[in-house]
Amino acid sequence: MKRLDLIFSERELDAMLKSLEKAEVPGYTVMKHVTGRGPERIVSEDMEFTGLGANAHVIVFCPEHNLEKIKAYIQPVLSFYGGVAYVSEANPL
Amino acid sequence: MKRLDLIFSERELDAMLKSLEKAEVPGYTVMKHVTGRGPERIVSEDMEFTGLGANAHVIVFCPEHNLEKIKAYIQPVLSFYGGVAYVSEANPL
Amino acid sequence: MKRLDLIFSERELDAMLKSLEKAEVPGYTVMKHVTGRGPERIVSEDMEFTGLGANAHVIVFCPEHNLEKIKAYIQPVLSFYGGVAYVSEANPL
Amino acid sequence: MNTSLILQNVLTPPVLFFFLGILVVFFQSDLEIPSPLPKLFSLYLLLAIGFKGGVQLEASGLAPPVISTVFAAIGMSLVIPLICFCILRIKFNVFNSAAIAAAYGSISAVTFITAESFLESQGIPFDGFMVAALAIMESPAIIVGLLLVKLAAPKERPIERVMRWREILHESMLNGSVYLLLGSLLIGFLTAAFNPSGVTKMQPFTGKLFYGVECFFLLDMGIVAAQRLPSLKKAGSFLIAFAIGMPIFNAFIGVLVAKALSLQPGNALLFVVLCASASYLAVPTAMRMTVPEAKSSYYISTTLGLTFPFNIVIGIPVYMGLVNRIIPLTT
Amino acid sequence: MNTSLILQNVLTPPVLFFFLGILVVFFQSDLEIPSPLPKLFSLYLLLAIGFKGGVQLEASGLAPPVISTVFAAIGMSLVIPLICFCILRIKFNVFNSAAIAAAYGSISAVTFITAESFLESQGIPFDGFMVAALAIMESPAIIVGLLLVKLAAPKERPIERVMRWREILHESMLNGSVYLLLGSLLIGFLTAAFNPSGVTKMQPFTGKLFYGVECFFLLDMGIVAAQRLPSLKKAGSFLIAFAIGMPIFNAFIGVLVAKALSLQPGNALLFVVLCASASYLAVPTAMRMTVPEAKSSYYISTTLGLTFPFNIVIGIPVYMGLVNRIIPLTT
Amino acid sequence: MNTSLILQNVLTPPVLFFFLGILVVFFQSDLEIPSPLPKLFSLYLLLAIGFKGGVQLEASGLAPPVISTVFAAIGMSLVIPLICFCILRIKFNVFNSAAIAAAYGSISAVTFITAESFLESQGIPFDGFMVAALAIMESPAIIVGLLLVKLAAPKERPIERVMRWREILHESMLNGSVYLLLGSLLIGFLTAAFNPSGVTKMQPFTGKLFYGVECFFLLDMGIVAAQRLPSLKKAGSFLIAFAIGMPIFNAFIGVLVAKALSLQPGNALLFVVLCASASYLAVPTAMRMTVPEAKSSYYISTTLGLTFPFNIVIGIPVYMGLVNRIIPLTT
Ligand SMILES: Nc1ncnc2c1ncn2[C@@H]1O[C@H](COP(=O)(O)O)[C@@H](O)[C@H]1O
Ligand SMILES: Nc1ncnc2c1ncn2[C@@H]1O[C@H](COP(=O)(O)O)[C@@H](O)[C@H]1O
Ligand SMILES: Nc1ncnc2c1ncn2[C@@H]1O[C@H](COP(=O)(O)O)[C@@H](O)[C@H]1O
Ligand code: NA
Ligand code: NA
Ligand code: NA
Repeated sequence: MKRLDLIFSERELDAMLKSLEKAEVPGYTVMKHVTGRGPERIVSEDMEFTGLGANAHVIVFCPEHNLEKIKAYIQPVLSFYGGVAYVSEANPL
Repeated sequence: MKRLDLIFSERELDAMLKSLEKAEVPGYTVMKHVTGRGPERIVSEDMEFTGLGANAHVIVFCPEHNLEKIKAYIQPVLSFYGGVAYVSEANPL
Repeated sequence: MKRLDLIFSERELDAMLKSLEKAEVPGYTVMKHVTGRGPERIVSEDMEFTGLGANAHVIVFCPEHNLEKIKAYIQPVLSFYGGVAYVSEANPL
Repeated sequence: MNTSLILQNVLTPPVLFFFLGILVVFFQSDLEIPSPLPKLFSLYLLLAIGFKGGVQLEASGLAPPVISTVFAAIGMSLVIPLICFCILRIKFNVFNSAAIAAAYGSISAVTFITAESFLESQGIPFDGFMVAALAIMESPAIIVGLLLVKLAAPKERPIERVMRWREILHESMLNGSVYLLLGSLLIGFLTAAFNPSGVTKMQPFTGKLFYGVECFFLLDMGIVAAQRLPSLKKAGSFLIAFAIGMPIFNAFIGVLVAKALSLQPGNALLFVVLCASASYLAVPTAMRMTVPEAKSSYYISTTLGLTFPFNIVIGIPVYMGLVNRIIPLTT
Repeated sequence: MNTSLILQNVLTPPVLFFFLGILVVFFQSDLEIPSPLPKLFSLYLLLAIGFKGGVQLEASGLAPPVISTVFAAIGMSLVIPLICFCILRIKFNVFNSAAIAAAYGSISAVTFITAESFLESQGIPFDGFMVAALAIMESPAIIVGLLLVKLAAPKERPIERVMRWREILHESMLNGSVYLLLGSLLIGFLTAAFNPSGVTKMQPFTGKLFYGVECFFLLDMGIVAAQRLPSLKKAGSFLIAFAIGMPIFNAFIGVLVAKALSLQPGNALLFVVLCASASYLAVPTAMRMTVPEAKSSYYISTTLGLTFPFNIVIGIPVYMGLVNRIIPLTT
Repeated sequence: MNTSLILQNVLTPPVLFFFLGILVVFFQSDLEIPSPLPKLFSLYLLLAIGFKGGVQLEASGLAPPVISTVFAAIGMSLVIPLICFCILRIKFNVFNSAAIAAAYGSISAVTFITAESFLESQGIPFDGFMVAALAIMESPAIIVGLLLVKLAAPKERPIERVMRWREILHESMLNGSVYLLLGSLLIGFLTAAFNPSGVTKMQPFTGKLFYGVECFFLLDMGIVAAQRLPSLKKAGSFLIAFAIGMPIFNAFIGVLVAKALSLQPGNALLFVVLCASASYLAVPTAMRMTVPEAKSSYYISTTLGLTFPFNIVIGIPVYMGLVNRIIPLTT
C-alpha cells in the first residue's frame, strides 16, 4: 500500500476530496487548521479569521494503482493554487 | 524504527492510549479534531459539538518488536469500532 | 526526497522554524495543538490555556542534503527541551 | 389559526437564523462556524437552561404537579422507544431499530429552548420545573434502547461485546450534556436556596445573553441540519416518513397525557415538545459507543436533518394549536 | 482641532486595545488569541451590526436619502477600484493591480464599527441605514476586480482558467462575511417589522456586549496588523505610499459625494469611512480563489498592515475634521 | 464560625461549578470544555479584571495606602520564594526547588477573583487598587526563581544555557497573562481619566458578564485540577504537605503584614489570598522555557491540583476568619 500526503489551502478542500472520491480511494483523513510555508507563500494561523483559511493536510492510504488517477485529477489544482503531494510506502499493521 | 499511524474515533482515544502504554511504546503523539472518510462512515467537523467527536490520529515511533503486542491489543478495537492502522519505516534524525 | 517529522513543544516553534529556514528547506508544514507522551512528560490539551501550550508537529519534505544542516541546528534544542525527530523516504507524486 | 401561529413562529429571530443557516448550504456560501464554537454555544445553553430551571424549581418547590409531570416524563421516555422500535423493525435490523428508537425516546434541548422562546413571544406562561422533566428525559430511552439490543439480538454479537450494566448506566447518566444539565440544575437550586444574591449576579450571563446565543447556535444548527439532508435521501422514504410522522404521533400522545395531568397550556406545550423531539446529543454518542453495529448516519440524519427542523419551524406552532384545541384554558 | 480629535479617538478603549495588540508584536510578548476565537468575534460583530442595522432600517424606512446613499455607495465601489487600478498599474502587473484595487474598492466592517463608536463617544448622531450601505459595498468591487483581470489579461491565463460568471457572482455575493451581514440585516428588519419583542430580547446580546467584543477583537487585530508589517517592507515604498495616500484620496472624494447627497455629519463620516477603508475579509478570500496569480501578501499587508491601522487611529478623526469643514452643520 | 464561612463560600455558584468540574473526573463523565475555550475565558477574565481595576485605581488615585500596599506586595513576592526554596531543598534539587518556589511566590488571578466574589457575597467592601497588587506580584517571583538557579547551580548547566538577563526579564514581564492584565489595567485607567463614557459602555462586557464567565471557567478549572491529582500522588507526601501547608503559612505572614499596613478587612483578605495563592499561568510557562531541567509535573500538580482547590474551597473563608480575628474592625 502507499501513503499519500497532500497539503494545500483549505479552500480547495472540497474540490480535492471530490477528486479523491472519483479516484475511488478506500478512504482519507483530513487535518485542517494546518499552517506552513511553501516556495511562495507563508500561511499563518492568525489569518484564519479572515476566511482565507489555513492549509489542509490530507492523508490517503491506498493501493498503488490508485495513484495515477489521483495524480491526473489533482496535479492541475496543485500547480494552479499551490500545494504539495508526496508518496511513501506504508503497510497495514 | 517503525512509524505507526493509527486513525480512529476520538471516543476510543483513552482506551487506545492505555493499550499503547501496556505495549510499552517509548512515546506517542496525538492529533485530535481530525476528520475523514472510511469504508463505512464520513466523519465531519460539524458534528463535533454533539459529542460524537471527530477522529484522532496517533503517531507512534517505536522499535519493530513493539508492533506485535500493539497489534494484539488494538486489532479488536479497530475491527469493532472502525479505524485504520498503517506501519512504515522511519529513522531518528 | 526525505520526509522529516519533528515533534516538540509549541513554545519552541518560532526558534525551530527559524532554524529550518536557515537550513534552507524548500518548505514546511506545521500542526499545532498536538498532544502526546514522551519518555519524560505527558502533554495534554487541558493545559493549553495556561500558556504552556501543547506540542507542534512539523513536517518537512526536503532533499537528503538538507538533513545534515537541520540536524546540526535542532539537535541541541531537542536534547535540552525534549522532542523527537524522525526521517523517512517520500517522493513527490 | 395554525398557519398564523406558524408564521408568528417563523418570524422570530431564532427561527430566522435557523433558516439563514439552512440557506448557507442551499446557496453554497462558505459561511462556517468553526469547531469548537458550536460546542461553546451548546455548553452555554445547557448550563444556562439548567441553572435557570434549578432556580425556578426551588421557587416552585416539589409540589404535586412537579412530581406527577416528572413521572409522566419518565414514562413517556420508556414507552416511546418501544413503539418506535416496533415500527422500525418493519424495515431495519435490531441494531438500527434500537438506536433510532432510543433517539426518539430521548429529547432535544434546543427544541425545548425554542419552544420556550415561542411561548415567551406569545406571552404564554410556563413553569421552570419543566426543565427538570427535560433533564430527566434524556437518559431512560438510552437504557431502553440498549436493553432492546440485549434482548432482541443476544446471539448476533461477539461474546466480548456483551454489555456490562456499569457501562450502560455510565453512558446514559454521565454523558457530558446530561451531566452538565443536571449539575447546573442542582447548582441553580442550591444557589437559589442558600445564596439568592448569587442568582442575581448570574442573571446577566444565564438570562440576558440567552436569546442571542440561542440565535447564534441555531444559525449553526441550520447549517448542520441542511448538511445531513443528502444522507437522508440515501436512507430511503420509510425513514423520511418516520422522521416526520413519529414526532406528530408522539406529540399526540403527549397532548393526551398533558391533559390527563391537567397541565397549563404553556407547560403542556413543553411536555409535548419533549415527547415529539429526538436526541442528537446524548443518544448518538451513547449509541456510537455501545451499539457500533448501528449505522450512525441513520439516527443522525433523521433526528438532525428532518425531525429537528420540522419541530423548530412547523412542529412547535402546530403542537400549540393542538394544545389549545384539546386542553381547555383554565385561568 | 484635528489633533484634539485624534487624541480623543486614541483614548477610547477600542483604539487603546488596538495599540495594546500592536505592542504585543513590538515587545514580542507571547500573548496570543488563538484561532478560532478571532473568528468568533468577527462573526459576532457581523451578526450584531447587521441585526441592529436591519432594525434601524425598518424604523427609518426606505426614505429617499436611504436610496440615494445606497446608490452612491454602489457607485463609489465601482469607481474607486478603477482609479486604484490605473495607479497601481504603474508598478504592478494586471493580477496584482486588480486584486489590490478590488480590496480598496470594498470596505472594512471593523473600521466602520470603530467610526460608529467614535461618533457615539463624540455624541454625533448617525442613521442605521448606513449599515445597508456597508453591506452593499462589500461585493461590487470584487466584480470590478475580476472584470479587470478578464479584460486586461485575457491571454496570460491558461484556457481552463477563464472565469465563469457563476463563480464570480458566487464568490462576491455569497462570501461568508457578506452573507452573514446581509442575512442578519434582513433578520433584523423582519424582526422589527413583525416581532418587536424579539428586538428587545436580542438587545443584551447584539447591543450591550458589542463594545466589549469590539475591544477584544481590536486587540487581536492589532496583533495581526503588526505581524503584517515585515512583509509590507518587502512590498516596497510605492505600495506603502499607496496604502496611506489612497484612503485619504478616497476620503476626499467621499466627502464631496456626501456633501452632494447632503448627508448629516454623522452619516457623512460613515460614508467617507466606507470609501477610505479597504477589505481584508471578503475581497482577499475571493481573490485567492479567482486570481491566485496575484500575490496575496500584497493585498493583505497593505489593507491590514497599514490602511486599517491608519484609518482606525488617525483616519477617522481626520475625516471627521474634513467633514466638519466641508459640510455645513444644519440642525 | 469558620465552618459557617466555609459553607457560605461553598454554596456560591463559582465554587459549586468548581465542584461540578472535579466530579466530572471523579465520575468519569465525558464532559469536556475543548481547547481553546478555557483560553477564551482566561483571556476574558484577565482583560475584565484589569480594566475594572484600572478604572477603580483612577478613582482612588495613588494615595499612600496604595503605594505602601504595592511595595508590600512586591516584598512578599521576593521573600516567599526564598522561604519556599529553603524548605524545598530538603527534598528536591536546585532546579525543582527554584521552579516550585517561584510558583508559590507568584499569584493566581482566579483565586483572587474568587476571593472578590466571596467578599461581594459577604457584603464586605474592598478597593480596586488591590488589582494593581495582583498585577505587580505576578513577575518578581519568576526573577527570584531564576536568580536562585543561577546562583545555586552555576556548574550543573551546559555553558550555552547560561541565562541572559534580557530573556529573563522578557519571560517575567512580557508573559501573555502579565501583559494582558497590566495592559488592561492601564487602558482602564486611561479610559476612566479621559473618556468616562467609555467605562459605561464597557460595563456590560467587563462587569455584568464577569460572574457567569467565572463560573464557566471554574467548571473547567475543576476538571483540570482533578486531572492533576494522579501525578500529585507520584510526587510524594512531602510535596502534598507543602502544597497545603505553605499557603497557610504564607497566609499567616500575609495577615501580619496586612495588619502592619492597617488594611481594611476586605483588602486584607485579598492581600492574604495573593500571598497564599500560587501561579499556574505565568510561572510555569516561564519555567518551562528557562529551567527545563525542572519537572513541570511537580510545579503544575501542586499549584493546580492541590493549592488552587484548597484556596478556592477552604482557604478563602479560613483566611477571612483569620483576618477577622487578627485585624480589628475600624469603621
Ligand atoms: N517542502 C515542503 N515540506 C512540507 N510542507 C510543504 C513544503 N512545501 C510546501 N509545503 C506546504 O504546502 C503549502 C502550500 O505551499 P505553496 O505551494 O507554497 O502554496 C505550504 O503552506 C506548506 O504547508
Ligand atoms: N484509506 C484510508 N486512508 C486514510 N484514512 C483512512 C482510510 N480509511 C479510513 N481512514 C480514516 O479512518 C477513519 C475511520 O474509518 P472507518 O473504519 O470507516 O470508521 C476514517 O474516518 C478516516 O479518517
Ligand atoms: N516514540 C514517540 N512516538 C511518537 N511521538 C513521540 C515519541 N516520543 C516523544 N514523542 C512526542 O514528542 C513530545 C516531546 O517528547 P519529550 O521528549 O518527552 O518531551 C511528546 O509529547 C510526544 O508528542
Ligand atoms: Na422524544
Ligand atoms: Na473602500
Ligand atoms: Na503567592
